[in-house]
Amino acid sequence: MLVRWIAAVVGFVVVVAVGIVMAGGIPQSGEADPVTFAFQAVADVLALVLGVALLVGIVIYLVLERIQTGTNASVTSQFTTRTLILMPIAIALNIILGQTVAAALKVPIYLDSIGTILVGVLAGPLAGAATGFLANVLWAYVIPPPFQYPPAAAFAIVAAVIGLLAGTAGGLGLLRPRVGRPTGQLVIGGAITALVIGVLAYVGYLGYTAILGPTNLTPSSDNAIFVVLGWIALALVVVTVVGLFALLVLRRDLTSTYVVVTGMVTGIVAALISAPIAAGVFGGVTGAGTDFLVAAFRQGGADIGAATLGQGLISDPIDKITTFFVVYLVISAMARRTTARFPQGERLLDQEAAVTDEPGEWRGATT
Amino acid sequence: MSLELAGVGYRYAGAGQPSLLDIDLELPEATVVGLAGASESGKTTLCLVASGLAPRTVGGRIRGTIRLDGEDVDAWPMHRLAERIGIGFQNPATQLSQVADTVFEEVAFGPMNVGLPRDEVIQRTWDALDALRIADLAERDPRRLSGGQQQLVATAGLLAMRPTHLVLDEPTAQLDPAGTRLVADAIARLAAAGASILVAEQKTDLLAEVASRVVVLDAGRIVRDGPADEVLADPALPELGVAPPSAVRLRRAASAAGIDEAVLGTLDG
Amino acid sequence: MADIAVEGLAHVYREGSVRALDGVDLRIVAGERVALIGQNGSGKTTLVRHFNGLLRPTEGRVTVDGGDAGSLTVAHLASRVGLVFQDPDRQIFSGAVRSEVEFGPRNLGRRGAELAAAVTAALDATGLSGEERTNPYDLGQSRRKLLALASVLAMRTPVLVLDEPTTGQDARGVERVRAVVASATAEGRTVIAISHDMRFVAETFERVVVMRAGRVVLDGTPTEAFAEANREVLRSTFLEPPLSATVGHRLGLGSTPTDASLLDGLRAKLAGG
Amino acid sequence: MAGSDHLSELHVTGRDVPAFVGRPGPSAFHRLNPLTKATLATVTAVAAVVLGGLIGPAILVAVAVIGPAIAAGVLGRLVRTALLLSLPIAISAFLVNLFFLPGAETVLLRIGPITATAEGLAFALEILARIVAISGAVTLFYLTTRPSDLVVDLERRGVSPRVAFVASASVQTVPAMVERAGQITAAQRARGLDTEGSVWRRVRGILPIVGPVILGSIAEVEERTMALEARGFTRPGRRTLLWAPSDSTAQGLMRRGLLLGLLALIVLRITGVWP
Repeated sequence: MLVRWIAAVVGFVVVVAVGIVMAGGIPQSGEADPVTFAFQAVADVLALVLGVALLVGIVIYLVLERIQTGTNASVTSQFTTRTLILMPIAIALNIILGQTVAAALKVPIYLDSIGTILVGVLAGPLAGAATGFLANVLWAYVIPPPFQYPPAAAFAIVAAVIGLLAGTAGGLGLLRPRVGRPTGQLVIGGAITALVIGVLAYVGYLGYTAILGPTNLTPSSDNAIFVVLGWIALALVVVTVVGLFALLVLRRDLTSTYVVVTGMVTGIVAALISAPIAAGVFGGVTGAGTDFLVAAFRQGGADIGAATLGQGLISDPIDKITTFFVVYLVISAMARRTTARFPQGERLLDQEAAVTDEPGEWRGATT
Repeated sequence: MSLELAGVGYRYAGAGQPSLLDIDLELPEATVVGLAGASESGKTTLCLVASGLAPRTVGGRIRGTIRLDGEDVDAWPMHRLAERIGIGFQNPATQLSQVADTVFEEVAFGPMNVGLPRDEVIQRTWDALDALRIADLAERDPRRLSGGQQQLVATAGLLAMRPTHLVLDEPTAQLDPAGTRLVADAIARLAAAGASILVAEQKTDLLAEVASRVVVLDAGRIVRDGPADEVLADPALPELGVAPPSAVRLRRAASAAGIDEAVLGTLDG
Repeated sequence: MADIAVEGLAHVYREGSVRALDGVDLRIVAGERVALIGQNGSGKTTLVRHFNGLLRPTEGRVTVDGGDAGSLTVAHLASRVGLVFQDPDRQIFSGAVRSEVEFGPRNLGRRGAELAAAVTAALDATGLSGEERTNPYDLGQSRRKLLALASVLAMRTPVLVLDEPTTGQDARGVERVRAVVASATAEGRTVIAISHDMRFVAETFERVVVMRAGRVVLDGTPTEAFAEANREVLRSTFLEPPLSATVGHRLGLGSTPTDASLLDGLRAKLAGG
Repeated sequence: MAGSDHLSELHVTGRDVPAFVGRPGPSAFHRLNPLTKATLATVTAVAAVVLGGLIGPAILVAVAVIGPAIAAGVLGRLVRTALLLSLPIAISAFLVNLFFLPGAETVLLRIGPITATAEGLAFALEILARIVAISGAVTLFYLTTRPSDLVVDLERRGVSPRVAFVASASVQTVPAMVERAGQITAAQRARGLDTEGSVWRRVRGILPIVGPVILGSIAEVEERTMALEARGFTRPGRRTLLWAPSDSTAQGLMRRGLLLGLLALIVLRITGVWP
């Protein structure tokens, strides 16, 4: 047990060290690298490296466990048959929604992690990570057109980390319904929700002003496409925000605050990890609606790294809050018995009085 | 060669009430036992318990004993039971493995899972396809078959495990008359060849045709158990949410109308 | 008020594939109760999807109330023709039974008391009145199917089309569906049902249309359709008349598709003989 | 188990796996081991990114994509598919870089407030070269490899049967889910949902269509789980495989060579030695 932990930590540290050394050598596509954004680029790469290192650490732990004990007890509890049946559904959802929303609608969010987050929340962090990773690999290699999308494989690592975070959130019971709470708690929850959304709005505002200058706050004015996309994005955000507050007020459900916070954290992490990939591999474009945000930033004079990070920090938290909100709705619409049978299902249901067991004769599955 | 349930009760996880109580049921070799009852009377639950899926796969709590050839199976894992008891469901599409490109591979899926030698897998797959007379479908894509054909493929997938017992939960519910015919003929043939089959059905005409014994469930308890013709002629069936077979209904209507039912003659087929 | 006329209708799903419908002529008068029977793949579902514009004719013409269904929008036709699909899980999305049933009538612009009355009536008719706030996925499959029926019933369309309404229903469920059909007819609505359940067909409908390979091969009252003369036609599409029809023929009573008609025939014969 | 044999009436001995199971591909390139083709595609894609510029990716495309595609007889389909896949990204690349590259001064064209620059054009072309190389490499793999070949091969090499199951099932689920979405759209339109017309109407239509796609699929999970476990899915250990794609020592060496080459390229690039 201890050996596994030590090896995992060593693996993590080694990957981080190698990553930081390599970071100095990552090509910036021959472009001038303004000093202003240099520290951001380092921070970007650091997040990516930490993400990779985390996954490497997990893999080392699991491999050692397998060698030592012959099984992966810590994994198998998450990968029940039910999880394995849900995973293809989740992967197909990621691919279909991701392709439709990002490529066809050209909306500057992704919606390609609903399945990942759903599996993570229901089945656990490793199941979530595996779903995200597999989804992106399959998306690039074996899913036939029109759903094939080669760039997806490069972002497999991001998807895995998203699944990991979602699984942790589910395991901590963050998405358990908290209906009918007293007004005092709801006011606090509402305040936190409003604060998070306010901060996001402020970050977005800062991002635009820092890059475009305060007088240029409306980059849309000189390009009609920005106006339309801006409005659609805004509509989605408004729908989510209204939905969350509706939950809070109508169902007195405090969980909407948890959804917002979890979504924002996941979004920021995803943005930090994915920005250097998008910048380094594809020069900041992925053929999706988010490209227009990148263009807007670049028009304001940002370099690739800064533009993709700026785009990510705007798109990702919004995208992940929306996604967690959708997943929360899906789980509350699922049959209770279906939810309860997933590995983390019990942590997603409001606790009811446990059924009193008649003594002795009733027994569960013995195997 | 028999599957025996003695004093079996079962309760789903989180449910306040048991869904099955005091079930005593024996499934001997070369017989078809029909299972009738209203929706939510416990037919599906009994199928799950008899096949071992409850509580192993669906959770919940059980009591009483289940014996296979005299051996208590309580400690058997699902994959071990799966080699002895096959269970089929009403929706043909959800029984497909989703990983097979051809009917042959679909039917071979179970034997492959339990790690049988390759030659054995192939032999059993051909045998199962032949037993249901669908060897000519072997190359087809299982997703592109009709519902009736898919149901036969699913059943062949069960047979390829060479189970001693088959449990079929409303196998014809979603099929058209042609598909129902295919499945009914297959059930009759398998029983004639020695299989022990428990079949839950709303269609009592079909039970009258294939079953030698019929069990009726109501609110989780067995309320009738006996030879098919006796149970299916029971005047209380409609109150139990079971439509009597056409022939029984017709005779009863005739005698109620004061007409000697003998006038109707034989009503088989 | 809601006549449906089908003239020379043909439908091909993809260029070069088989003709799912191959020259169908049919006229359904307002208030009729019509059963469509035939094997899977005979074109029944394809036909009814033309009634509300989900499919457009490849050849021929479909008119609803004299309006060309080929050119009216589905949204417009939805207010005339309500279609209940076979699989309820392909339409349920609401968190509660009542809001699921409200979806259709809301789309048609119903609000307030009118909406509430329609929804309540539909829930009563399908036996779901105690379950208004239940999550639909917590209902069993057979009751989800009744929910799908209720959700279209509440739209109060002059025409009601049911695709396999009795599948998976027990004896009581079939009785409910039969009662729904009867009360819809009593309100003057047209009911068209696709079914494989010959007894349900013979006892519930006044007209039976048999399809095979994209064509109508039989059209008449149950007495006509299940007559001995048509046994071979039915068999060619893997259908069998109800037992009462077979017995009636054997006893020389002519066509007796239902138990009641068989007994009537017997009584008449015994009285006469 | 005497009774069990009654279940099958016929015992024809000596029958093998039918020829249609795991039927080999039409060309020698098709018949390469799937892992070899996957390695080639991945190495080509990564190398194009690491190399950068225009010439590197161009050579890669010629050698590792166009050449094999001609050998496999899929050049026409490859060009069509790869273009289709890279088109949206290419358009974005041009829009973003051609017009919005900061610091670029050589103006080529001025449309209203937007200016196209020569530096932007060069950079856009560079990105385009990478995207074409990546799409081409992946498309070549996709066109010459059945998903089941790759999955079976990976399982033979020791990948867990469960991972193999998820991969195969995902490939089948995507088209099945699209079909389901079509049926659901029909059902909701029959209930008066208007999916045509204004943007707002389309947005309103998302929930009644996407909702049942997700919830209906999840409602089937229970039945699928039971059906799978009833067929021995939970047995630990390896499954029996009916067939596996062929492999050879030469191909194993080739895969190792490709990976070593890529590694060397990355080291050279990072240390700044070459190019």
